[in-house]
Amino acid sequence: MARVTFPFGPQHPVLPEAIQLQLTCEDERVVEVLPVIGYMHRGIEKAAEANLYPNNIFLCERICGICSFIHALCYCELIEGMMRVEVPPRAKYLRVVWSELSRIHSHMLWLGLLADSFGFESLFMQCWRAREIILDTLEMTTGQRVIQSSCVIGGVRRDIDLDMEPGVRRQMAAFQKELKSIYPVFAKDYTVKLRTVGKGVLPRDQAWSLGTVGPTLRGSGWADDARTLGYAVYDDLGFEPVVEIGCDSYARMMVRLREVVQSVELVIKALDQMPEGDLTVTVKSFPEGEGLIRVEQPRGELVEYARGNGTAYLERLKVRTPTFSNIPALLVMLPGCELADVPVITMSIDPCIACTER
Amino acid sequence: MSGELLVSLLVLLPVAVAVCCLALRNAAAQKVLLLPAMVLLMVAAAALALRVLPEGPFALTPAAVWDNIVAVLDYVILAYFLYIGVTSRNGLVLGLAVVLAVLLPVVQFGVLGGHVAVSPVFHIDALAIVMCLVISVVGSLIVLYATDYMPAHEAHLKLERTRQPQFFFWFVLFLGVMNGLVFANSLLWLFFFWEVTTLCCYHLIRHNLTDEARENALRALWMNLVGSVAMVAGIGLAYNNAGTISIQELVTGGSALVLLPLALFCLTGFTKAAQAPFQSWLLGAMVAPTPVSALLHSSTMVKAGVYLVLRLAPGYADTSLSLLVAIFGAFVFMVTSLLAIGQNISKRVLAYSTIANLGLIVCCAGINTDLAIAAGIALIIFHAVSKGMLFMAVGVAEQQIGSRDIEDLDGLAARRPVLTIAAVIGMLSMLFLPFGVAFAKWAAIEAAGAQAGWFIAVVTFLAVGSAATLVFWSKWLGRMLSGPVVETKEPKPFLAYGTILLLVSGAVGLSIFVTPLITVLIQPALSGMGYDQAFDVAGWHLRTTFGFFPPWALFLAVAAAVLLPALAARGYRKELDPVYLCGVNVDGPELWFTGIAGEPVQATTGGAYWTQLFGEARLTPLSNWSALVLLVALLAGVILR
Amino acid sequence: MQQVRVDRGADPVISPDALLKEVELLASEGARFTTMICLDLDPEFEIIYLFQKPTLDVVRLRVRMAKDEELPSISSILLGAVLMENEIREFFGVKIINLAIDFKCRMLLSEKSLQMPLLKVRPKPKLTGGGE
Amino acid sequence: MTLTWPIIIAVAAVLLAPLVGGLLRGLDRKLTARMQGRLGPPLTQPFYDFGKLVGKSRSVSSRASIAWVWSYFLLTLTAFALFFLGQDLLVVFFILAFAGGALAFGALSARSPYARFGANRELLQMLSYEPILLLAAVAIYFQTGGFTVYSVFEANQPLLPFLPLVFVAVLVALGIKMRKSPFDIAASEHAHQELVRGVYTEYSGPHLALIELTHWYELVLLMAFLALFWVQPLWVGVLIAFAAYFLELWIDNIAARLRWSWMLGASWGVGIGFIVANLVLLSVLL
Amino acid sequence: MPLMSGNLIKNLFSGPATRPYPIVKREPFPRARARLAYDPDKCTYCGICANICPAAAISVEEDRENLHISRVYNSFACISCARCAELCPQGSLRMEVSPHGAADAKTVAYSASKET
Amino acid sequence: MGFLKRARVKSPWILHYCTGGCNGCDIEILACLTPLYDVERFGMLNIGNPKHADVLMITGPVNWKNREVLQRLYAQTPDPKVVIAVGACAATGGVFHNCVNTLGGVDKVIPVDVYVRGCAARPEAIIDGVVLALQKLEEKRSGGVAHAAGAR
Repeated sequence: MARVTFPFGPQHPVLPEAIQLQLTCEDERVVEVLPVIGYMHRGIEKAAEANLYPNNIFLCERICGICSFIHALCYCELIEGMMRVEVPPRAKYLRVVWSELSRIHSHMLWLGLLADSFGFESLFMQCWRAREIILDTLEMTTGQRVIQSSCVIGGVRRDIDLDMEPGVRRQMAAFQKELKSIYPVFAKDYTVKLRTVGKGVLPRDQAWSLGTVGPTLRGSGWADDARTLGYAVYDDLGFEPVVEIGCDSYARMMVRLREVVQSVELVIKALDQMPEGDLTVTVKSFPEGEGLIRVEQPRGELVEYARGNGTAYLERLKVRTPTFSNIPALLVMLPGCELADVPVITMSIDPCIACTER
Repeated sequence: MSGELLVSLLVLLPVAVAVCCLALRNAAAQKVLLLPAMVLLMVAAAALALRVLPEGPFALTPAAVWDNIVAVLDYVILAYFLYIGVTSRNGLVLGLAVVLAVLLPVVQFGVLGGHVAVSPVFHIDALAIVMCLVISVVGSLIVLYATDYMPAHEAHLKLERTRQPQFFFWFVLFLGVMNGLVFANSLLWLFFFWEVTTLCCYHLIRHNLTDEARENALRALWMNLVGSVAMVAGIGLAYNNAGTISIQELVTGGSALVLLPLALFCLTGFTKAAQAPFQSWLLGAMVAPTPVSALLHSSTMVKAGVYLVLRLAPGYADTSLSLLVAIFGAFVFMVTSLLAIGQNISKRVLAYSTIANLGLIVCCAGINTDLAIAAGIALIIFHAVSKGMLFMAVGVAEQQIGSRDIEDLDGLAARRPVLTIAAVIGMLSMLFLPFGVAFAKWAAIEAAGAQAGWFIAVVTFLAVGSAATLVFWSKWLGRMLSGPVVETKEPKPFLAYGTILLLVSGAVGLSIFVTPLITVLIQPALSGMGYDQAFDVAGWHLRTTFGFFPPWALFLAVAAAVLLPALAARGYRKELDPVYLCGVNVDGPELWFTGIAGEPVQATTGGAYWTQLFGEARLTPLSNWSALVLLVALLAGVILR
Repeated sequence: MQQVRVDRGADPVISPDALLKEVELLASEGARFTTMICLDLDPEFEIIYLFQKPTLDVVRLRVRMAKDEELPSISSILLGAVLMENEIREFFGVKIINLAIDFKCRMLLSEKSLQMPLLKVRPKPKLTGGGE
Repeated sequence: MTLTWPIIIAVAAVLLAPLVGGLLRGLDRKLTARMQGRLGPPLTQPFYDFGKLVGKSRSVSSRASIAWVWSYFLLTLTAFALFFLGQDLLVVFFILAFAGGALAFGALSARSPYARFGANRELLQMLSYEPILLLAAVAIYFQTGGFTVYSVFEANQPLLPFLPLVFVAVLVALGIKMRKSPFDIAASEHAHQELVRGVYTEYSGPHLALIELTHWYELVLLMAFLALFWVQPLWVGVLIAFAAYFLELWIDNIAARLRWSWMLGASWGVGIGFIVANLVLLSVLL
Repeated sequence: MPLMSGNLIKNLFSGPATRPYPIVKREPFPRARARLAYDPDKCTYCGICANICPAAAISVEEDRENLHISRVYNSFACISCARCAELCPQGSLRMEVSPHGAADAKTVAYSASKET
Repeated sequence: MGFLKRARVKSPWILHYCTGGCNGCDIEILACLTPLYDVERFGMLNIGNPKHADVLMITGPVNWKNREVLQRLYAQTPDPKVVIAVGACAATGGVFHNCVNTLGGVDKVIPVDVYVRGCAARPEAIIDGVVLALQKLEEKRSGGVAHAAGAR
C-alpha cells in the first residue's frame, strides 16, 4: 500500500500555532502520527528563576495569551498560598469574574477555530464576532483585550466598580443573545454533526489513564474539574462540572459550548454576590518552601509548582499546562482517522502549544 | 495476387513461421526470420484490404477434406485439454473438458449428422478486414517488439536453457489462427480456431513456469472452456432451430429462434473478452511476459470475444437480448473502471482498462444502432493500437526499472523521457477527446442516450464508468511527469522502441485522420453488416443526426493547448524551488523534512487508491454477483420469450 | 479548599529502583499520571511524581537519585508520562531509560539551543548535548 | 446553420468572460462577507488579486506543472469557445474534463504531498461531477432531440419545467466546480484547510493568476450551461443562473466542508439519482 | 443544515458589523492601557521603573563623564503592563488609551537629566 | 503597469506564522479577519501558504528551532514581499528577553519592514501596520525569483 509521509505543520494554515504532526497516511487514512513539538519553546521556567518573583506574573501571563488571566491567577494563588497571604474576598470574586470571562473568550475562540477547521467559515465569523463582546468587556474592566495583567500577589489591581457593573451586565446580556443564535448550529447542524460525531473517539478508560484533562477528559465522561477544589470563590458559587459522555469530538465540543453558557451564569452570579471591600493586601515577605496548586484553565487542569528559598527569586517554577497532558491523547485519536478529520481531532483537544512548550 | 493466396498467406504464413521458430534458439536468427515474415504479413493484410474494401466481401471455401482435418484437430485439442486436466488435477478443467468431450460428438454427429456443408467457409467482409488489419499490423509489431523483449526477459530470469522457441511458436502461431478466426463463416471452423487461441493462450500464460503462472494458465483455460461449451451448445441449437451453421445466414435470417444460440455465442464472447464475472483470468494472465499481455490480452485475442458479439449484433437487433447485452457491457465497463482505480500494479490497471473497453464494445454491440456499431468498430481499432502500445511501454519500463508498481513509476519522466512521453501520449489517447478511444466513447454515449427506456441505465453506467476512467488514468499519468533529475542513460533497444513509437504515431495519426478512417474502413464495415451510415462526413466533420464532432478543429485546439505549453516549459531553465513542506524542508535533497527529534525524514508521496471503496476485496464480489445476475437474466430473458 | 503549601516531610522518598513497583501499585489502584517535577539539588536530583486518584486527590512520590544514576521510564505503565520524561531528560540531563517515544533530547530544544538549561550547576565537559 | 453569428458570439464571449467571471467572483466575496456580517472587499477585488499575482515573481517546483497549468487554461478556453459556438455539449464536457485533468496533472507533477493530495481529491471531484454533466447533456437530448447547444435554442420550449431534477443535479456539479462548502475538499478559496490550498499549493504568481482566470471562464461556462435551462427568452435563464449562484453561496455559508466519501455519495445519490429519476419520469409521463 | 440560515439573513439585512477603523477611530475605553506616556519634568531618574520592568523596556544609565543620568525607553519592548506607572513615586509615568502606530524602524525614546 | 502596481497594494495576501510567542498577537491577527475588523475590505486574505503570500506577519521572539523554519518561509515567499513583526516580542523579545531559547526578535533572522507595537498588539495597531506595510510594498520592485529554501 502506497504511503504518504509528510509534515503537518509547523507552518500550516489550520494550525494557529507552530506544532508539527508527522503524519503517515495510506490513501487518506492516517496510519501513524508523531507529534513534533518545540517550535514554541521559549524557556519560561528558566527565565522565571531569574526574574523577581512579582515580575513572574507578567511572564506567566504570557505563557499563553489566550488563557493568560488564569495563568496569572494560578501563579498568584500559588505564591499567596506559600506565603499564607489571605486575599480580600472582593478580589477573589473579581478573579472569578475575569477568569470566567477569559474562559468564555477562549472557548468562543476555540469554537470559531473548530468551525474553521471543518470549513464552516460563517460560523467561525459568528463566533468571533460574539467573542468581541467579551473582549470589549475585558478591555473595559482591565484595560487590555487579551492579556489583562490584573492579578497581583495579594489581590487584583483593578475593580469593577458600581459605574462599570451595569455595563458588564449589559455586555453579558448581549453576549447571551449572540450565543443563543450560535448554540443550536453547533449542537444540531447536520454538517457539523457529520464532521464531529464519532470522530476522534477517546474511550472513558483511556481518557483517564492517558492523563487527559479538562474538556477532553470531561467529554469522555469524567466529572473532573479543578474548580471543584474551590480556589478563589468557586465554592460559594455552587459550581458543577459540565460532563458529556460521547467520548468524541462532538462531546468535547458540547462540553465547551455548555461551559460557555455556564461561565456566563457564573460571571453574573459573581457580580450579584460580590462583597464590598479592599482589592489587595500588602505583601512584604518572600516565598519560601514548596507549593503546589491546581487550577482549571479553559483547556484543563493547570498544575504549578514553586520552590522558594526566602529571597526575591524563586528556586524553581514548574508549570504543567493542560495541553501537555492532552497531547498523548492525539496519539490514540488520530491513527485510523481520515486526513480531513485531522484538523478537527487536533482542534478537539484545544491544543495550546504556547502553553505546552512554555 | 489472388484473394485465395492472400487469405492462405495470412493464415498459413504465421503457422509456417511458428514451426520454423521452434528450431531457432538465437535471438539474431529470430529477428532475421521474423522481421521479413511480419512485414510480409502486414503487406498481405493491406493487400487483402485493398481488394475487399472496394469490391465487397470475399468468399472462400477450401476443399472438403479440410473440414475433416479441422474436425480431427478439434478432437486432438480436446484430448490435450483432457490430458491437462488429468495431469494438473484441476477438476474444473477436467470437468469442462469432459463435458465438451461429450457435447462435441453429440452436436457434431447427433445434431449436425456428421457433416454440414457451409458456404462459404470463409466470408471476408470489411469487419473481418478491420480485425485482420489489427491482428496483422499491431500483432506483427508486437512480435517484433518481443524479439527485443524476450532475450532481456530471459536474461532477467537467468534461465539455463532458453525457452524462446516455444514462446515464439505459440506466439506467432496465434496470429495465423486469429486471422482464420475472423475470416471464418462456418461456426465449426470458428470453433476450431477458437480452441487453438485458447490453447495458445494457455501455453503463453504458463510460459514462465512458475506456480503462479501455471495456476493462472489453468484458470484461463477453464474459463475459456466455459465459453467453448456454450459455443458448442450454441452450434447445436442453431442448427436445430435454424438449420444452418453459417454465421451470415444466422445473422441475416432474422428468426427469433436463433436468439438462444446467439445468446450462447455472446456468452462465449464474454468469456474470451474476460467480461465480469470471468475477468479474473485476464488479470491472472498478467504473469505472462509483457508481449503476451500486449498481443493476446489487450489488442487481439480478447478482441475475438467482442468481435463475435459485434459480428452477431445484426442478428439480435431490436430484441431484449440486445438491451441486456448493452446493460451488461455498460455495467462491466463501469465496474471494471472503478476497480482499476484501486489498483497499484501497472499491468493490472491496464488489464482492467482492457476489460472495461471490451465491455464498452459489448455495450456498443448491444445498443445496436448505426452509430453504436461504428463506435464499437472504432474502439476495436483505437484500443488495440493504444493499449498494445501501453503494454509494451510498461513492459520496457518494468524491465528497465525492475518494478511494475505504479508507485515506482513516479517521476519516470526524469529517468526515461522517451518512454514516458510515449506512455503519456498513449494514456492521453485512451482518455481524452480528440483521440480515438474517447471519440468512440463519445459516440457510444450519444448512441445510448439516443435510445430511450432502459437505455437510461446504459447511459448512467457509461457516464460513471467514463468518469472512473478519467480518474485511474489521470492519477497514474500525472505522477510520471516530474521527478528528481537523475542522470541515467536511457537504453533504447531498437525494435522495442521502434515499435512503440510506431504505435504511438499510429494512435495519434488514426485519431487525427478519424474521418478518412471512418469513410474507408468503418462505413464499409457497417454496410457489410447491414447497417446504415452512422456519420455525415461532409467537410471533414463527423455529424450525426443529433451530435457534432469536429476532429480537425479539436485537434488543432488541443495540440496547441498541450504542445505549446510543453515546449515553453522545456525552455524554463531556472533552478526549481523546493516544494511546500510547512517550512521544515531540509536543504539539499528534495522532499526531506525535519521530523521528530530534529532528524531528517523523507516525505513520500504515494498515490491514492481509495481501496476501502474501490478495492478488489470490496468491489469484486459485488461486481461478479451483479454480472452473474445480468448474465442469468440475459439467458433467461431469451429462453422465456 | 486545596492545600497549596507542600509539607516536604509527608512524602515518601524512594530510590529509582523501587519506582516502577510503586507506580505499578498506584496504577492498579486507578491512579493516573499528572506531572513530574525535577529539582536540581546539587549533587542529586529530586524528582517529584504527581499522580491523581480517581477522586481529585493528588499522590506525591519523591525519587532521590545521584546525577549519573539511571531512572526507569514509567511510560510503559502510564503512557501519559512520556512527554514529561522526555522534557526532564532534555532540561536536566536525567538519564531516563526505556522511553516509549524517544525524542532524543530534541523535543523542545534545537541543537543550537543551550542544552540542559535548567541545571543549576553545569557540568564542565562532555555532558552537554543530551543527544545520543 | 451559418458560422458567422456563432463565431461573433463566441469571440465576444471569450473576450467578455473574464470581466463577467471576475465580477461574479467579486460578487461572491462581497455577498459572502455580507452574509458573515462583514463589509467585505470591493467588487473589483478579484481583478486586483489577478493583477497582483501577474506582477509577482514565480516560484516553480516542477517544469511539467507550468506546462499543465497553461494547458488547463487553453483547454478550458477551447471548451468555452466550443460551447459558445453552439457545439455538441458532450464534446464540451469531455474537453472540460481534459482541462480538469490537466489541472490535476499539474498538481501531481509537483512532488509535493499537499499538491498531490489536492490533485487526488480533484480527481475524486471529477469522478463526482463528470457523470452528472454527461448525464445532463443526455437529459437535454431527451428533451430537445440534439446534443448540441444549438439544438436547445431550436427547441420551442424551456427545459426547466421538464428537467427540474436535472437542474438540481447540475447545481451539485456547480457547487463542486465552484469549490464551495460542502464540496471544497480539493482546494478552498480561503486556505484554512488541511491541504493548505490543495492543487494550487505549488503554483505562485502568474501561474496562480492564470488558474484564477481559468476559474472565471469555468464559472461563466457553468452559469451559461445553467442558463440553457430556460432560453426562451434567454434573460429568464440568466436570472435562473444567478439565482442558482446565490443559492450556492448560501449553501456555502450554512454548511461545513464535508469529506470526499460524502461528496461522492451525495453527487452520485442526489446528482445521478435525480437525473435518472427525471429521465424515467419523463419517459413514463410523456 | 439550514440552522445557520437565520444568522445569515440577520447579517445580510442588518448591515456589516465592521468597524471602519482607519477612517473612523473608535473611542478607546478609559481604562485602556495602550501606550506609556512619560513626563520627563517630573522624573527623578530613581530607576525604580527600570528595575521592575518585566520586559526590560526601560533602562536608566548613569553617565559619570557627562554628569547626567539618562533614561531609555524602548516602546517596542514595552508590554503595557503598567507596572512602572503604578510604582512610579513621582507620577511621571502613566498609561494612555490610544495605541502606538506601526513603525518601520525600531527607535528608542531617550531622555537625560540635566545634571546629577 | 499602473494597474499592476495599484493591484499589488490592493491585494495583500498574508502568511501568518507564530515563532514562539504567547498566542496573544496571533489571536489578534485572526481577530482582524473577523467581522468587527474585517481586513478583507483591504483585499487581505490569510492565505496560509508562503508561495502565495505577499505579507509575512510574524509573531513571537523566534526560538532556535523556528529560526530555520522562518528563514525558509521567507525564502519561499515570492518577491515583492514585506515582513511585519507583530508585537513586542517579535520586535525585541519583549517579556521573553531573558528566556534562554529565544533569539529576541524577528529581525535577528529575516529583514523586517514594519514593526507593530503592543503586547498583545491590538487589531487597530495591526491594521495600521498593514497599511504601512502596503506603502512599503508599493515601493518595492518585483525583483528576481525567491530561490531555494536554504537561502541562508
